[in-house]
Amino acid sequence: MGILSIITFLPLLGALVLACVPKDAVKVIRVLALLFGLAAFGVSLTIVPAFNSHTFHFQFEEHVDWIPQLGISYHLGIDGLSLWLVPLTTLLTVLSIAFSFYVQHRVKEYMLFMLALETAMLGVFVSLDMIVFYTFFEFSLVPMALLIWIWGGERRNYAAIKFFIYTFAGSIFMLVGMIALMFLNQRVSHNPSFDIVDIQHNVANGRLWAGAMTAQPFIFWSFMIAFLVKTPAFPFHTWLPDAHVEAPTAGSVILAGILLKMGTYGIFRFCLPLFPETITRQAPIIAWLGIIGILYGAIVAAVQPDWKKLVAYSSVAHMGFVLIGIVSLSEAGLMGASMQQLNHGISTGALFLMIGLIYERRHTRLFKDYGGLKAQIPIYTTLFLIVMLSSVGLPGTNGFIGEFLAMLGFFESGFNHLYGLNVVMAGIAGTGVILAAAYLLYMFQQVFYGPNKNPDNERLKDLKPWEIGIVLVFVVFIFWGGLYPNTFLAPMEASVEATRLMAIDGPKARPSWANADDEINMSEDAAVRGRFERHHLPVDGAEPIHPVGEGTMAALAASPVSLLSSAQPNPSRGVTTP
Amino acid sequence: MQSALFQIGKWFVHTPAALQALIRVLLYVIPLLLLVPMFIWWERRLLSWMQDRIGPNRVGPFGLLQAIADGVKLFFKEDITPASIDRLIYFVAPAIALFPAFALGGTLPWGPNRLLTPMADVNIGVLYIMAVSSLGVYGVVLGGYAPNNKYSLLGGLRSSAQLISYELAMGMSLAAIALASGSLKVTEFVHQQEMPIWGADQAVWIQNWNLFTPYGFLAGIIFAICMVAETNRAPFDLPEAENELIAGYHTEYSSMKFAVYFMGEYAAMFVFSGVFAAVFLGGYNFLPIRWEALIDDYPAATAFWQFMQALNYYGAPIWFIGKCIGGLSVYIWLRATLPRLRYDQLMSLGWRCLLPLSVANFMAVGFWVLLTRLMGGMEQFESDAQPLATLGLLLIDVLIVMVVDRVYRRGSGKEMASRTIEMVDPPVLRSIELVDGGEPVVPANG
Amino acid sequence: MDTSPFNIIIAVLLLPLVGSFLQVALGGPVIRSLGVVKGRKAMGWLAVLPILAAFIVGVYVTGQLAQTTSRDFSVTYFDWIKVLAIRIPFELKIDTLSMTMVLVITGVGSLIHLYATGYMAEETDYPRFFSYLNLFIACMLILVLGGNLPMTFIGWEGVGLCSYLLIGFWYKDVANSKAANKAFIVNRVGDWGLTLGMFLLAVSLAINYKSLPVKSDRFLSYDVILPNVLQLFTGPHAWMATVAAILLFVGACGKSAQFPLYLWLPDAMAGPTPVSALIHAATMVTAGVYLLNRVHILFLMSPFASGVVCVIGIFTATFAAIIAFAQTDIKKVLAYSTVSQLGYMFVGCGSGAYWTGMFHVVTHAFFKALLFLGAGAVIYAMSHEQDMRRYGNLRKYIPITFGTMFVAWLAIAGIWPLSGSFSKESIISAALGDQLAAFGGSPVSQICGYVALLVALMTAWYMTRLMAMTFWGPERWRELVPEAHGHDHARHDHDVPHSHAGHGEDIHGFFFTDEEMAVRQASEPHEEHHGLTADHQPKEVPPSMWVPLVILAILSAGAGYYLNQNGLFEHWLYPNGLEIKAAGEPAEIVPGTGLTLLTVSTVAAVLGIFFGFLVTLKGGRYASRIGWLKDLAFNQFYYDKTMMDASVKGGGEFGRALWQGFDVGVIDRIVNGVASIAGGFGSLLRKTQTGFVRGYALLMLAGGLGVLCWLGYALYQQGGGR
Amino acid sequence: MPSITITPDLIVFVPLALVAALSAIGVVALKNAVRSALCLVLNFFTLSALYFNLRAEIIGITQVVVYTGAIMVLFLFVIMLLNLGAPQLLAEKKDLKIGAGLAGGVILFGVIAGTIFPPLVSVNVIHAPTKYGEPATLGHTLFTQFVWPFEVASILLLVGIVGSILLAKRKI
Amino acid sequence: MITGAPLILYLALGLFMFTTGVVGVIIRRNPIVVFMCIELMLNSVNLTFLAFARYGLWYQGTTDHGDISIMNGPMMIIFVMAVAAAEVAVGLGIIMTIFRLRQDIDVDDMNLLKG
Repeated sequence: MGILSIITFLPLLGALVLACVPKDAVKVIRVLALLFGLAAFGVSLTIVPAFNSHTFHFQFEEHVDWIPQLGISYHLGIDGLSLWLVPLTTLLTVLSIAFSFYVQHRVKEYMLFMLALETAMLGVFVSLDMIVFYTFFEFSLVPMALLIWIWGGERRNYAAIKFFIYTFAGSIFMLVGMIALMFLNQRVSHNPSFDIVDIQHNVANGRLWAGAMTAQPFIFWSFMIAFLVKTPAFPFHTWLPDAHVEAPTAGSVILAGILLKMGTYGIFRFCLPLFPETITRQAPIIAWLGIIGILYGAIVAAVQPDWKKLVAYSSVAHMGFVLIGIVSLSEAGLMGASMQQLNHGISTGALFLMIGLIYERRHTRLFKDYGGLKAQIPIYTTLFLIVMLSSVGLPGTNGFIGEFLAMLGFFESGFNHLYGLNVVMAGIAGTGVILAAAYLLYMFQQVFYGPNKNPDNERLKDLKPWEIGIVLVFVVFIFWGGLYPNTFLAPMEASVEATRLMAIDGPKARPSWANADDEINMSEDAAVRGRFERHHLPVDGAEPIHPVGEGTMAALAASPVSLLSSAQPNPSRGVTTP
Repeated sequence: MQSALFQIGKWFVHTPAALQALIRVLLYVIPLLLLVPMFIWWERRLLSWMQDRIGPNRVGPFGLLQAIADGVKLFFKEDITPASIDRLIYFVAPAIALFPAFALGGTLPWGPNRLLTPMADVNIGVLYIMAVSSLGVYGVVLGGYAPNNKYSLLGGLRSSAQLISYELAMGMSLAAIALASGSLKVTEFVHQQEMPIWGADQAVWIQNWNLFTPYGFLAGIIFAICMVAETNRAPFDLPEAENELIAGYHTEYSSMKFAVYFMGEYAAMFVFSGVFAAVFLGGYNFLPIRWEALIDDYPAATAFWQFMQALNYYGAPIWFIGKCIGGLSVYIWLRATLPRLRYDQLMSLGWRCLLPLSVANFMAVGFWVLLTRLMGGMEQFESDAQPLATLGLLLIDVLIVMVVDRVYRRGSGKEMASRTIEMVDPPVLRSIELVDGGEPVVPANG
Repeated sequence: MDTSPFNIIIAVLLLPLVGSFLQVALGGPVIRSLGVVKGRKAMGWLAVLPILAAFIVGVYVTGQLAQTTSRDFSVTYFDWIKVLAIRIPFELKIDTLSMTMVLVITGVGSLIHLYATGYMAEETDYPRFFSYLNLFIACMLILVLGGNLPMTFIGWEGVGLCSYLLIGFWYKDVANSKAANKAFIVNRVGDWGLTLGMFLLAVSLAINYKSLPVKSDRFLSYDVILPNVLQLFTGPHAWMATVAAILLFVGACGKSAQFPLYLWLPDAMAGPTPVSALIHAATMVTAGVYLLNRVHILFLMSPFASGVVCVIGIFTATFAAIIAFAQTDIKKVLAYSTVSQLGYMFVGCGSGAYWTGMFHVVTHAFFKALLFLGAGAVIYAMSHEQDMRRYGNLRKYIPITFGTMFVAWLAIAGIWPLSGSFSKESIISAALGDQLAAFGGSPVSQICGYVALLVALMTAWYMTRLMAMTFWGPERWRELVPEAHGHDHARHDHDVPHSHAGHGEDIHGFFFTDEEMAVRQASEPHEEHHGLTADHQPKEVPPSMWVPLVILAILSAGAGYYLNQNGLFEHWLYPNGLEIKAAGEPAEIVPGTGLTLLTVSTVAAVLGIFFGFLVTLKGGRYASRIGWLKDLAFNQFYYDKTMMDASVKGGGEFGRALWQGFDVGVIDRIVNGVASIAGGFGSLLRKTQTGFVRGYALLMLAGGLGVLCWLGYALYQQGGGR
Repeated sequence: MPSITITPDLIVFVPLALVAALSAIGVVALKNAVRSALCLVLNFFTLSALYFNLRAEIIGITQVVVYTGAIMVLFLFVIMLLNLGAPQLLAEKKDLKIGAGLAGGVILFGVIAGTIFPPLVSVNVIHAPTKYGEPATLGHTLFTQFVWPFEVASILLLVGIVGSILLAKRKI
Repeated sequence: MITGAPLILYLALGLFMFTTGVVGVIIRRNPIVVFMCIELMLNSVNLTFLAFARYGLWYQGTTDHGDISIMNGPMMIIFVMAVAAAEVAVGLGIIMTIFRLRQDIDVDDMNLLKG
C-alpha cells in the first residue's frame, strides 16, 4: 500500500465512512468530510519534499498485477508532470468542501460525491496503466454529473446529461485507441500490456511503430479527441458553459480547477510520448484549435450576461494557452503549459469560488443585478480584484508565468519554423491577452463599479473571516506562483524535458521511462545543444539565423491557409543525439 | 443367554442388507405404532391427575383400553367430506402429516447395537432430522388449504409460520452440538456423551451429557422450547386455538383422517422427546455415570459396577423409551401448566430471543472449539485446557443469555407500548387483508 | 564587479510597497481612532514619508554610482523564472538612466504626494488613494530599475494597473470606470507588441547561443541583449533589428500615448488631479521614452525603426497640439499638451539623440507636474469646476498658484532660460542635424525638426490660451449658466431606495439587519454639495499644496539651465557616447550655444504667446469662422469615436453573433441534433419491447436454439461428420 | 447403444427417474397451482433420493432442507395467500405460445441431446472416490478452495433477506 | 472398478426436466408456476452437475485443489441452492408486492416495461 494509493483512496474511505453516518447529523458529516479532505491534502503534501526532481522516471511507483491475462495492472506513479496536480486536487477539494458548508440540501450525498470525485481525479493523475487511467477518467464523470444534476441550477438536467454524454462520447474513442496500442505493443513484446511505461519503451526504441506508421495518426486522434473534449478545445467546448453555469459552486471550482486539467495532462502523458511522429506533424491543427479557442473564448466571454458563463468561456481561452504551449514542443512552451495548468486551476477555481460566495448571498449571477458592489463589500472586491488580475495574467501573479512561457515557447517553435508553426500564429495568439483584459475588466466594471443600481445589494455584508481565509489560500498561491515560480517549475523540469525529447527525438534516441539508466542532462549547455541539434539549426559560423530568417519571412508572407498545412517536414526525423 | 444372542447376531449379520434394513425399520415403527394410543391414555390420566380429577378409568384396568376404544370409534365414524374442496390434497394431507412424525426417528439409536439401530446410521443424521422435521409443515399447510375453509386456512398458515420460525432456532441449537462433538451422526453424539465430562481425563466418572455442558444446557433449553412449538403443543398450540379458530387446520377433518393427524401429533411428540434424549440426555444410557471409570477407582465394588454396566447395556431400549416418556410427560405437564401464548409473543419469542440465543451459542461453541484446538487435544478429549475453556464458555453463555434477555424484553416492551392491534394478528393475515381493502379473501367457493 | 554599495537599492522598491501595505492595513484603524481630520493627516504623512525616504536612498545610490567608473551595475537577487530554455533572474539595473528616472519618480512623486494630502483631504477613503499611489511608485521603480525586459514588464503592467485603479478611483461614476478600462486595455495593446518584441529578442539570442559574444542564458537581460544584438542583427538580419525595435516601440506607444494608442490619456483625466500630475504627466507616460533609451541600440541599428519613431512622434505632437486648441476642460488641455510633448520626446529619440528625449522627460516632469498641480489648485479654488469657460481673472484671487503656473507656462512655451527651452530646442536641433532616421535611405528627421518648430509655436499658443482664459479676462463664473457643470467626483448618491427584496430568510447572516444599516448610514459622512455658484469667492490653497508648487516652479525654472551646462546631462546619461555612430554624424550641437536655433525657437515661443493672448482675449469674432475646425479638433477629429465604436460596439456585435449564432446556433445544434437522432432511433426500437415476459422467453428460446444448432453443426463438422 | 449392465444404482434409478419426470410434467401441466407445487415437491424429493443414489448424501439432504423444507413452503404460502390455487383463475388461453413452446422444447431436447449424448453413450464407470459426497470433504473444499464464492454467496443471501423484507413490509 | 447407471440416463433426465421447465416458462401465465418452472430448471442443472461429478470424466485423482476437481460439481450445487434461495425470497416478495399493488398477477398483464 504505497503512499499514492493512500492518497488516492483516502477520500473514498471517507466517502464510505460518510455513508455510515446518519444523514441528519449534518454537522458531523461536514466536519468528517473536511477532515478527510484535509487528511488527503496532508498526505499529498508529504510527496513534495520526498520527490526527486532530478530524474524524469516515475517515483513512488506501485505495481500490482490486476488482470494479467489482459496485461492490465494496477500501476501507480508520479513524475514532474503530475507532481503538482495531486496537491492541487487535494487542496481544491478541501477548499470546495469548506465552502460547501453552505449546502443545506442532502448534505450527506453531496459530501460523499465530493470525496468520491476527489478519488477519481487523483486516480487519473497517478495511474500509469491505461485501463486504470481510463477507469478513473470515466469514474470522475459520475459524481460530477450527479453534483450538477442534484444540486444544479434550473437547466441542470440538460447540463448534466450534456456534460456526461459529451465527455463520455469523446473518451470512448480513447478506449479503442488504448486497446489498439495494446495490440500493437503485443506485436513487438509478446505479452499484452496496458502499461504506458512498457508501451513507451517500445515507442522509444522505435519498434512499436515500425511498420505501423499508418495507424499512428488514427490512434493519436482517438486519444486527442477525448482530451480535446475534456480540455475543452474550441469546437468541443460547448458542454463547458452549461455545465459550469448549472453546477453548484464547488462543482464549478473542481470542474474548472481539475477536471479540465485531465485533458491537457492526458495530452502530456499520452499524446507526446506515444505518438512522436504524429504529434510533430499534426501540431499546427491543434495549435490552430488552441488559438481559435483563445480568441473565440475571449470574444464570446466578453458578451456574456452571466457572471459564471463569462468565467466559463474564459476557461476555454486559458486552456487554449495550455494547448499552444504543448504543441510548441519546446522547453519553454511545455513548462509554460504545465505551469498554466496549475495557474488556471488556482485562478479560475478562485474566481468560481468567489462568484459562489456572492451567489450564496444574492442568488443571481446576472450582471444586471449587480453594480457598485465596491462600496458595499470592499474586502471581497479587493480579493476578487487580485484573483481577476491573476486570471488576466498580470506580471507578478501566477497567471503571467504560464502564459509568458507558453507563448515564448510557441513563438520559439514558430520562429524556428518547426512542426509547421510560425510566428504569425504566435502573434495572433498574443492578442488573446488583450481580449482577456477586455472581458475581465468589463466584468469587474459591471459588478463592482458604477452606482449601486440594485436596492437588494444595499444590505449586503462583507465576507466572513473564514471565507476570507479560504480565498486567502488562493491569493497566497497566486503571488507565490507569480513571484517565485521556481518552486513549481523546478521539479517539473526533468519530466517535461524528457517528455519533449520523447516527442521530438528520432527513434532509439528517445528517452525511455522503462530503462532506469538514461537520464536527461539538464546542464545549461546541454540544454543549448539540445536546442540546436534537435531544431537542426546551423550552430556554428556567423550566419546562424539565415535559414530561419528566410523561413520566417516566407511564413510571414505566406497566407494563413498555407500556415494550416501540416505537411512541414519534421526536422527531427532520424536525428540521433549522442 | 449370551450364546443365544450371539446366534441371533450371527444370523442377522448374514442376512442380506435389504432385509436388515427392513428389520430395523420394523423394530422402530411397530413399537411406535403400538405405543401411540398408550400416550393418549397416559396424557389424559396424567392431566387429570394434575388437575385433580380421575380421568378415564372405566375401559380396562385404569382405563388402559380407553384409547383402543376411541380408535375403534374413530374408525367406524362416518367420514364427512365437505363440498367444494381440493379433493386430492384433502385426502393426501393427513398422510403427509403423519409421514415426518414417523420418519423423524430414522437416525435415532435406541440401543448400543449398531446392527439393530438406528434404521440408517448415515453421517448426516442431524441434517436428516432437520430435513424431516421441516417436512412437517406440509401436512399442516395442505390440511389447512384443502378443505377450502377460512378457519383452517388461517390455522394452517399460522402453524406453518410457527413451524418455520422455530425450525431455525432448533437447527442452530443442534448445530451447536454437532460442532461441539465434531460430527453429524447422532450415534456419534451419544458416543461423545459417554466420554468424561467437560473433556476431563478418563479418570472422571461422570458422563459428558450435553445437558451438563454450558452450551448443551443452553441448546437443550432452546431445543426443548422449539420442539414444543414444532409439535403445535401447548403453550404453542395456536393453530387449534378454539376461541379464535375452531380447531385450526383440522377443523374439517373427521373420523379416520382426524385420527391420523392425532396420531401424527403424538408420534411427533414422542420422537422429538427421543431426539432430545439422544442429543442431550446421553441417549440410551441409564445414568450419567461411567461405570468403567468407577471400576478403576473403586475396585472393591467391581462386581456391582460391572452389573450396573451390564444393566446399562442390555436395558438400553428401556432407558431410552423411559426418557422419551419422560419427555412426553413434560409435554403434558407444560400443557397443564402454561397458558397459550399470544401470536406476537410467539413470534417475538422465536425470532427475538431463541434465534439470537442459539446463534450466539453456536458462535460461542465455535470459539470454544477453536480454543481447544489451539490448546491441542480436541481430537481425543484429553486436555487440561478443556475444563477451563468450558468454564469460560459458561461465562460467555451466561453473558449472552443476559444480553439477549435484555434485548428481548426491551424490544417486546416497546412493541407492546407502540402498537397493539397490528402485532396481534400475524403478518400473513395482514398480507391477506391487503387484498381489496382489508376484506379477508375467502377462497373462491365453487 | 562589486555591487555591494548598491544592494540597498532594493530598499527603494520596498519602501513604497511597504507604504501601500501600511495604508491598507492601518488606514481604517488609524482614522477610526484619531478621528477623521487628524487620522487623515497622519495617514498622509505615512504616505509621503516612504517616498521621501526612497528619494533619499536614490540620491545616496546615485552618489555611489557617480563615483564609479563604469556607471553600469546590476544587482541580482534570485532566479525569478528559470527553465531550461531561459533564465530570468530578479535583477535590478543600476546605471545613470535608471537612477535618473528613480530620482525624478521619487522626487516629483514625493512632492505630488505632499500636494495630494491636501488636495484629497475631503476624500472618504483616503487610505485607499494613497495605497494606490504608493503602489504606483513601487511599480514605476521596478519598471525603471528592472534589469531585464520581463522585470520591466512587471512594472510596465503594474503602473498600468495602478493607473487603472486611480483613474477609476471615483468608481461610482461609470464614465470614470470606463476610462479606466480604456486605459488598461489600450495599454495592453501596447504590451502585446512589447511581449512579442521580448520573444523575438529572446528566441533570436537563444538559437544563436553558440555564436553569442556574451554567453548567458539570461536572454532577456539588457546586459545580455544589447551587446549581442550588435553582433547578431547585422548584415542580412538587420530586418530583425527593425522588427524587434518596432515591436518594442508599439509597447512604448501604448504607455507613452503616441498616436494610434494615445486614446486613453485624455480620458484618464477623469482621475483625481494629483494622479494626472504624477502618472499622466510626470512619470508613467515617460516609460516609453525610458524604454527607448534602454534599448536604444536596437533603434540605432535600424534607421527604419528610428524613422517610424520620428514620424509617429511628430505626428502625435502636431495632432495633439491641434486638438489642445479646442479643449475647454483645463485638464484636457494639459493632457493633450502632454501627449504632444511626449511626441517631442520621441522625435528626439527617433533622431538618435536619446539623451534629449530623457532631458525633455526630466524638464517636462517638472513643469508639466507643476501645471497639473496648479490646475488642481485652480480647480480646488473653483470648487471642483474644470471648465475654463467658467474661469477668468483668477490671478488676483490665487496669487501663489498664478505665480508658479506662470513659470511653468513660460517653461513649456520654451522661453529662455527656463528649462523647457533647453530640452525642447536640443530635440529640435538633434532632429535637424540627424541622419539616422530614414526610410530607405531618405532621412526624415529634418522635416520632423521643422514641424517641431511649428509645434513649439502652437504649444506656446494653446498654453497661453489656457493661462489667459484662467487668469486674465472677466470673471466669467459670475454669469453662471447651469449647464456644463463638469463635476469632479460623484461620491454620494443617496437616492437608492432601501428594500429587503431579493434575499429571503437570511440563515447565514449575509445581510445587514435594520439597526446595523442605521449605524452604517450614520457613520457615512455627508459632504456638502460642491458646486460653483455665481457669488463664489476663489480662495488660495493651503500650504501643503502650494509648497510643492513653489519647489516645482524653482525646479522647472532652473533645472534645464543647470543640466545643460556643457552637456552635463548628455555625458551623465551616455558617458562614452552611443555604441553606433549612425550614417552621417548627427551635428554635434551643444544646446544653448547654437544661437540661431535658440533665437528661432524663442521667437516661435514669443509669437505663440502673442497670438495666444490676441486670439483668446480679443479674438472672439474669429471663432465663428473656424467653428467647423474647432468642432473637429474638439472631437479629436472623431478618431476616438470611430475607434471606440469599432472596438466596443463592433466587438460586442461580433461576439454576440459568434455566441448566439455559432456557439449556440451551430455547435450546440449539431450536438443536440446528434442526440435527438439517437433518441429517434431508440423510439423506433422501443416498439419491439412488447413487455410480455413470455414473449421474451420465447425469443430467448429461439435465440438459444439458434446458437445451439450452430454449435451442434460446428461440432458435427469438427467431428468429421460422424 | 451398448448393453447396460444392471447395477443396484440402475435399479434404484429407473423408478425414481420415472417419478421425477412425471412430476416435472405435472408441474407444467396441472391447472391448479397448488398441485403443481406439490408435484414440484415430489420432484425435489425424488431428486434428493437420486442424489443419495449418487452417494452425495449431504447434498441430497440439503436439497430436502432447502428446497422442500423452505422454498416450496414459501411457494405454497404465497399461492395460498394470493389465492392463486384455484384453477379457474388465470385460465390459460389457447394461443400459439403453447404450440411454439412445446415445439421449442422438443427441438431443444433434440438439439442438446444430439450434441451432447453421442460421445457419452457408453460412460458408466464411476471415478469419484466414495468420500466425495461426505460432509467432511464438502466442507473442506468449501472452506479452502471455494471460500470466496462462499462468502459472496453469504452476502447474496443477506441481500436477499433485506430485499424481501423491504418488499414485503408496507412501512419500514 | 465400480459401474453405476449409465451417465447418459442422468443427463437425459436432467435435460428432460430442463426442457419441461423451459416449456412451462413459456406456456404458463401464472407467475408462481413460471417461477416453479425456473426452480425446476435449476434443479435439473444440479442433477447434471452431480452426475458429471460422480462419473468424474475430468477426475484428476484429487478431491480438491486444482482447477478441475471432482468437487466442482457439488460446490456448484451448493451455490446454486444459495442463489435459488435468495432468488425465491426476493421473487416471491416481488410477486406479493405486485399483487398488493394491482389485484392480479397475470404475467400477460404485467407489461409496464412496454416501450
